[in-house]
Amino acid sequence: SGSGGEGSGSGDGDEPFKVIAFTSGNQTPIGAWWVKAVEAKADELGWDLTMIQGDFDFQKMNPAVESAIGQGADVILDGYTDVASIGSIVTAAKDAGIPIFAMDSGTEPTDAFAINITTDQQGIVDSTVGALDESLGGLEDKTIMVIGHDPHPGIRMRSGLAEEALVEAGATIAGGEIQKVASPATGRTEALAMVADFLTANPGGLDGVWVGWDDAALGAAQAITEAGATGKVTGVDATSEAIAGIQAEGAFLVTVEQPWPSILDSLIEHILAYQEDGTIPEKSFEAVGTTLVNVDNAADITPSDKLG
Amino acid sequence: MTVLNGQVEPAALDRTPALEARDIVKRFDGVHALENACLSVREGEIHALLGENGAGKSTLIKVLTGIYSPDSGIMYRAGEEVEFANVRVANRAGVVALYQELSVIPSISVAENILLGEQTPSRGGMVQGKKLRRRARELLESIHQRVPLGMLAADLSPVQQTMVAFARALATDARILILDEPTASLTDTEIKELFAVLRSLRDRGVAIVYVSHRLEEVFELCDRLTIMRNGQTIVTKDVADSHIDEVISTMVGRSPGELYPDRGTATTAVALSVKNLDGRRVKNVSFDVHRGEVLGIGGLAGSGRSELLRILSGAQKHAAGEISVAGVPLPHSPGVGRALNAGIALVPEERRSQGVILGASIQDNIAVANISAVSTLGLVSGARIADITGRGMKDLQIKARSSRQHVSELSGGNQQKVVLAKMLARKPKVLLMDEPTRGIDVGTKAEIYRLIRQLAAGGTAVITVSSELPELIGMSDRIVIMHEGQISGEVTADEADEEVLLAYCYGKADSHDNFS
Amino acid sequence: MITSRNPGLEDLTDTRAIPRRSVGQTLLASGTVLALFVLVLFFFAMRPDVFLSFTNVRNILYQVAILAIIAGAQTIVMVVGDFDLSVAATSALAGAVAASLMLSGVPISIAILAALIVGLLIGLANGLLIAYLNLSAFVATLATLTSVTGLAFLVTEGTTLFNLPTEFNNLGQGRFLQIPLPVFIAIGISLILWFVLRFTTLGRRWYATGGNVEVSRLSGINVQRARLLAFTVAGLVSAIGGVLLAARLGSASAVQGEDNLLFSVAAVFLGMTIVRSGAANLVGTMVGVAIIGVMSNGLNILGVNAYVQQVVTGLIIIAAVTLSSFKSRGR
Amino acid sequence: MITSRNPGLEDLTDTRAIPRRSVGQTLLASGTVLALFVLVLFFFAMRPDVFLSFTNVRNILYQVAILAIIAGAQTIVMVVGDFDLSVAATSALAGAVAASLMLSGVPISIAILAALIVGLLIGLANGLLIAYLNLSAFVATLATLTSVTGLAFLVTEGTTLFNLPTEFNNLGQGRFLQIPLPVFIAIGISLILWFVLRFTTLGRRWYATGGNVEVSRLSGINVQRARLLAFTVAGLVSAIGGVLLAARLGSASAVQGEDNLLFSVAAVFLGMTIVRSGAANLVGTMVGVAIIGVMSNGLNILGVNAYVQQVVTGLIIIAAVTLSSFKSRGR
Ligand SMILES: Nc1ncnc2c1ncn2[C@@H]1O[C@H](COP(=O)(O)OP(=O)(O)OP(=O)(O)O)[C@@H](O)[C@H]1O
Ligand SMILES: Nc1ncnc2c1ncn2[C@@H]1O[C@H](COP(=O)(O)OP(=O)(O)OP(=O)(O)O)[C@@H](O)[C@H]1O
Ligand SMILES: [Mg+2]
Ligand SMILES: [Mg+2]
Repeated sequence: SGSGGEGSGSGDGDEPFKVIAFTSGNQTPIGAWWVKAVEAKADELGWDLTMIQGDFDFQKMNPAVESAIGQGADVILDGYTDVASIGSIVTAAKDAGIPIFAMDSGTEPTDAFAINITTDQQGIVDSTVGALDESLGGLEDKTIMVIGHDPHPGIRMRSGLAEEALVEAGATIAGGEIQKVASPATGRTEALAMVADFLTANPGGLDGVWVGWDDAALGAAQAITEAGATGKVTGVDATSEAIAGIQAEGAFLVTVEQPWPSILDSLIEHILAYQEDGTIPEKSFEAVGTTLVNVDNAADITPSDKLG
Repeated sequence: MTVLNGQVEPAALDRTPALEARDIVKRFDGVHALENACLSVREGEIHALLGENGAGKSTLIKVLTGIYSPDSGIMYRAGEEVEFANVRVANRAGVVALYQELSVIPSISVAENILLGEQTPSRGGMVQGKKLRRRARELLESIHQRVPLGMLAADLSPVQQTMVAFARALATDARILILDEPTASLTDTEIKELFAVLRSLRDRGVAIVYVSHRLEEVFELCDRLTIMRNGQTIVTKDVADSHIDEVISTMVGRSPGELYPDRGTATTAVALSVKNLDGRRVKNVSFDVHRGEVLGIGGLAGSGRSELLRILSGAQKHAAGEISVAGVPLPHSPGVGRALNAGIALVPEERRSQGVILGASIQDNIAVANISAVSTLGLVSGARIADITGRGMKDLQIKARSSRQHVSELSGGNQQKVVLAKMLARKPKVLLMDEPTRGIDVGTKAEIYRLIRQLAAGGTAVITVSSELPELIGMSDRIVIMHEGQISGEVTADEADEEVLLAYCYGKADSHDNFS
Repeated sequence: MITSRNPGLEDLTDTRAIPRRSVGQTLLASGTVLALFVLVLFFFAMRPDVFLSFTNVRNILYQVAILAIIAGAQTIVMVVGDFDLSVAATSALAGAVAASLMLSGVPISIAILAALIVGLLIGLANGLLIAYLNLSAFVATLATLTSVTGLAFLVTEGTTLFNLPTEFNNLGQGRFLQIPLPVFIAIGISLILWFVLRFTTLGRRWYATGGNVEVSRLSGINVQRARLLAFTVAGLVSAIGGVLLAARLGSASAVQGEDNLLFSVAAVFLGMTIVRSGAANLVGTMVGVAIIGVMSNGLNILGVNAYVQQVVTGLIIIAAVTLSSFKSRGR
Repeated sequence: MITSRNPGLEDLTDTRAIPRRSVGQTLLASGTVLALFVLVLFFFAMRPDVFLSFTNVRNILYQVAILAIIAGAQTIVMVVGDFDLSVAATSALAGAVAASLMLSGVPISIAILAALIVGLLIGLANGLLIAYLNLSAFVATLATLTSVTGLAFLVTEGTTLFNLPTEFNNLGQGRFLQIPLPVFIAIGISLILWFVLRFTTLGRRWYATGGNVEVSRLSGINVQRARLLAFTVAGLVSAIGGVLLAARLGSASAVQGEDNLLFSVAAVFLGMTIVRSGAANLVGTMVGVAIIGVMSNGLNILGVNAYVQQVVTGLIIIAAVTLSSFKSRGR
């Protein structure tokens, strides 16, 4: 397949397998790891890889990917880029008949991708809320703050699920709704101020903070520590800083490890199957399980920013 | 008179000059601003530097004080060859200038304005506030000024700003003090005080270079004079040996005609009628101007003349009163656009901040006031701009490389002509001119007077505000004087003399009858 | 007529005879244009097979099309001597409004119209604050930027809106003669703005106001209206850019195209160096946009590390501007 | 001959007798200060139990301490009539440098020193570009902002550096008399800057330069050096802010404290409205910082939705500035 690249490969017949890979988040540690890991795999498998890094600038990234599509490819690999932001890429790929294999690129099944493997958001929520429940001795009548960040679909989804789960368990949501961090760049300071201000307005009124990602969770934990309060904080991502926080046994209670390397491995399996005989995965959406990181297993977890 | 082309008269060399510049050449982008300019000033003299607009006086001063580095030429300070890399070096060598049309820093206080930079009294990097105020007060007192030291310079009147800038020049221990048209915006009291100070400085051995277009002043004040023309020094000689006509003809390179043209005959048709006008500084002003008439308005600084013109031109709102042009009343506070359309045009007082866009070309400046005239259906015609610009430049003899030259590069007089040109292109019925000859050389002054007459002869009513009484008398058909916002007197030009006008200026409205 | 002549004056009987520098000459004389050429040559030399290929040039054009529109809006405001920090936020809000209306079933054309009206109103608000209430443009548009971003978050509920109608997406993703539509739209808008700035009385008024507000007012120009109009047009044009960006990406989020703010200002500033007067101008802005586009595409093609790219981008901007300031100082 | 008196001026026989407005009067006369009072009163009325409590006031102070430092840096640059868009980026880089050196075993004091030197050098680079190469402050600092952010990414390798020595973290998180150390440091730096601006010759030169470059130059002020110094000091002070932010968070990332850029500019602009001359001034800046701090804390306490907060923030800034522009127009 592939619409025939210009001038690629001088040998007759067996041109190398052409892969376009793109990620919007190369300035995050996970994004950086992904780029390196994909490049290594491509080397190993002898792919002709075009790697496009978007730096969250879709205005720049999408045309670059589309023009690569225009030059022909066999497979497209999407890492961590929400399907919502790449409508034009999806269209271009469909038109060219090239399948997109994706990881963590949206929280719901979509026919945009041949497959999208992501983590099980409900599982993340179940384990973190469960840890809170356990640590606080039940959630009934407890006040829990939920901190989310809407622009990130994963965080948005699990924040919503967490809110539901907490309400169901009888907890009160602090502030009556999910607290929203506006910018990822200032997530930690925003969360710090939010929790600090809430604690002043409601002294002793916070039993826990459920946060959608570790960076902001670290700010929330710091606010609780500084206020001398007792609440517990949960995060998601398993960054080394969060793991260290958990090991310190302070306000930071648990975080969640998402198995990116194994997800990438199984994605590659799917691609190889496709390369072999054009097999398209049966299910276009797969949500894999995650590991809760608590003080017991913290030492054994590879932090997500140390994958590379 | 010894005319030595580009050479200083030998008499000047008998003592070592305090400052001497020889064969200075300075070009800007093809413009020869200075072409072998020479100047030699001695200790203890007041030396006039004369020349028409654009002759190169200001440029020479900027070379003398290290602002421009000359393309070639040599300078000597007390016989030693010097090169001034910047103003500070020149200042330290005792050469200090008060530059043309650059005076104060509006956002800082009067005292700070007077003692700027290296003059600020300080110890260990710390400003000595008391000493600063004391020094500033002393300096102001030495020129008989009472300006509150803590006031922001922005709140000062133009006169006060000039005096503050002068005080700053005095703050440095200048051995050579250069003044570039210091009196352009001063009135007579300040001028007298200034002269007294300059004389006492001279008596203390300071060499003073004095640039002015008011030749009477030069003859009153100066010991020697140097005349420049087209960037060259034409002559240096003693004032005592000079005659004013001869100086003028040397400046302009031909013999002077009459400064003031003959008066015309005004019609009886009323062009502009003002009834009971009230504003911030203007109280109950009424008068008529006829077609073909030149009305002069005199008064002390701050008497409200500028505000009157600004109200008439629509630039400023007023409280009450009626303005009508050729019998047709204007709406209340019409705004400049409508006033212009009704035929009232203003040539404002502050050329650089109100008259011209310095960073734009001559033709763009002229187009600004004539946008509708050069456009059809919202589209501007380049040809029509070129056309009215060409006509304006020719009629007013604007000296420039081309109509695309930036106005910032023109001499003051030529900038003023650009303002005139842009307003005349509107063919106004009533032309308001606020101090139209400020900072303008005699030759150009005569041109402007003639132009005013010519406009009047064509039926335009012209109103000019001037602080110079001889000018008021010389060019007006009728003169009204304002005092504290009111008209304190009115005379026809024939019966005007300076004494009567002065009395009115001080509000002594004892004598006459015919107030409108 | 006045009979006296100024001695030593060249006879300027015909001012039109002055040699006019052609546009080409002007461009070549500028250091900024030189910088652009150097960049193009450099990247061409590095990757002769790719950089000037049809696909890549088209790519560059596609990548800068929306920036060009936003920079056009910024140019107008900077012509009247102000800034607009809210251009990118306005464009994001406009895209969000259009997307959210379409998703709730409003016809495409009405949704677009509504988005443009939103942009126009934001521009109008800026203009009123700045021209009539005399706020500094910096504070006023900084405040609008904040509020408008908040509104965009509210409209999108913080998410990325997608699944927009195909006809809408085609506006941003379709092609004509192999060239993406946004490129044509950007060229069209730039031409219109260029024409307005250069040949209309409105453009004259804007330039005059930017040159000196007081002089313009005393020359009979309604400077308040001129500034109001400039901001309003900028708001409208930004909204066009935003709608197009939404169509181009097939989605709309509250922070979409954020970096267009700084890049648009940088482009206008780069462009100001190409004219003598130092005023903002559309041709210059487009040169600035081209520099930014070539730089980012070229560095990508060379596979330069993203962080290093950022460092280099800053250095190239400095080099370009320094180059032209040397040139003009030579006078 | 016309003789005249000073126009329209009350006869001020003794110049010292001019009623000088006291600092208090000046502050009260300003719409911006009024806006701050209104905000405080409003939030106090809404939550009388909480808003003015010791803990909350301390909270506010803690939250604005670092912004106050960055805004101080911005004030200096704006006193000389320029802008510095790179303050926040410089602070992030300084924090990153300090953190990365400490993590690689360099002693705390040396790491801090190195970070401050980095800030100083960035400021110096800005100053050289702007004062000596005559680049516009906007482009130059925009370019530096870009490059410096890239460098910060390189230093942090895109991650968040943490596990900094406890003594270092104490600098940002420790307390003295119940008050967090950064509050004291911010007050100390503000006092120093206020003192420098007000009482030293350097401060006078900065104000003169900002008031009118040309007049200052002609009056023998070395305006190039004055501007160079202003940017250098701003770089250094920003670096202090950045090091403190790293200590306060116990970590350092490349984009840390990004929002301090816009907030610092807003604070200085708000502060400019409190003085007659309209010049940037430190007391005013601190009022601006206080407005921003009170606003964000108060809205948090009221539990206002984050997006609505953003909308309201913009509106409050506009209201504050409009209020003071009305006031000053009354004259
Ligand atoms: N920066 C500049 N760039 C280009 N031309 C200049 C510049 N400064 C002065 N000139 C030109 O140099 C010539 C001399 O100007 P200068 O200002 O020295 O005249 P001046 O004798 O002081 O006139 P005025 O009496 O009107 O002040 C003029 O033709 C002027 O246009
Ligand atoms: N004491 C003052 N303080 C501040 N500004 C002043 C003062 N006096 C005059 N001005 C300003 O100078 C301008 C001229 O004022 P006005 O119309 O009262 O004076 P005038 O008679 O034209 O005198 P002149 O222009 O010679 O000072 C006005 O725009 C006014 O704002
Ligand atoms: Mg001159
Ligand atoms: Mg006047």
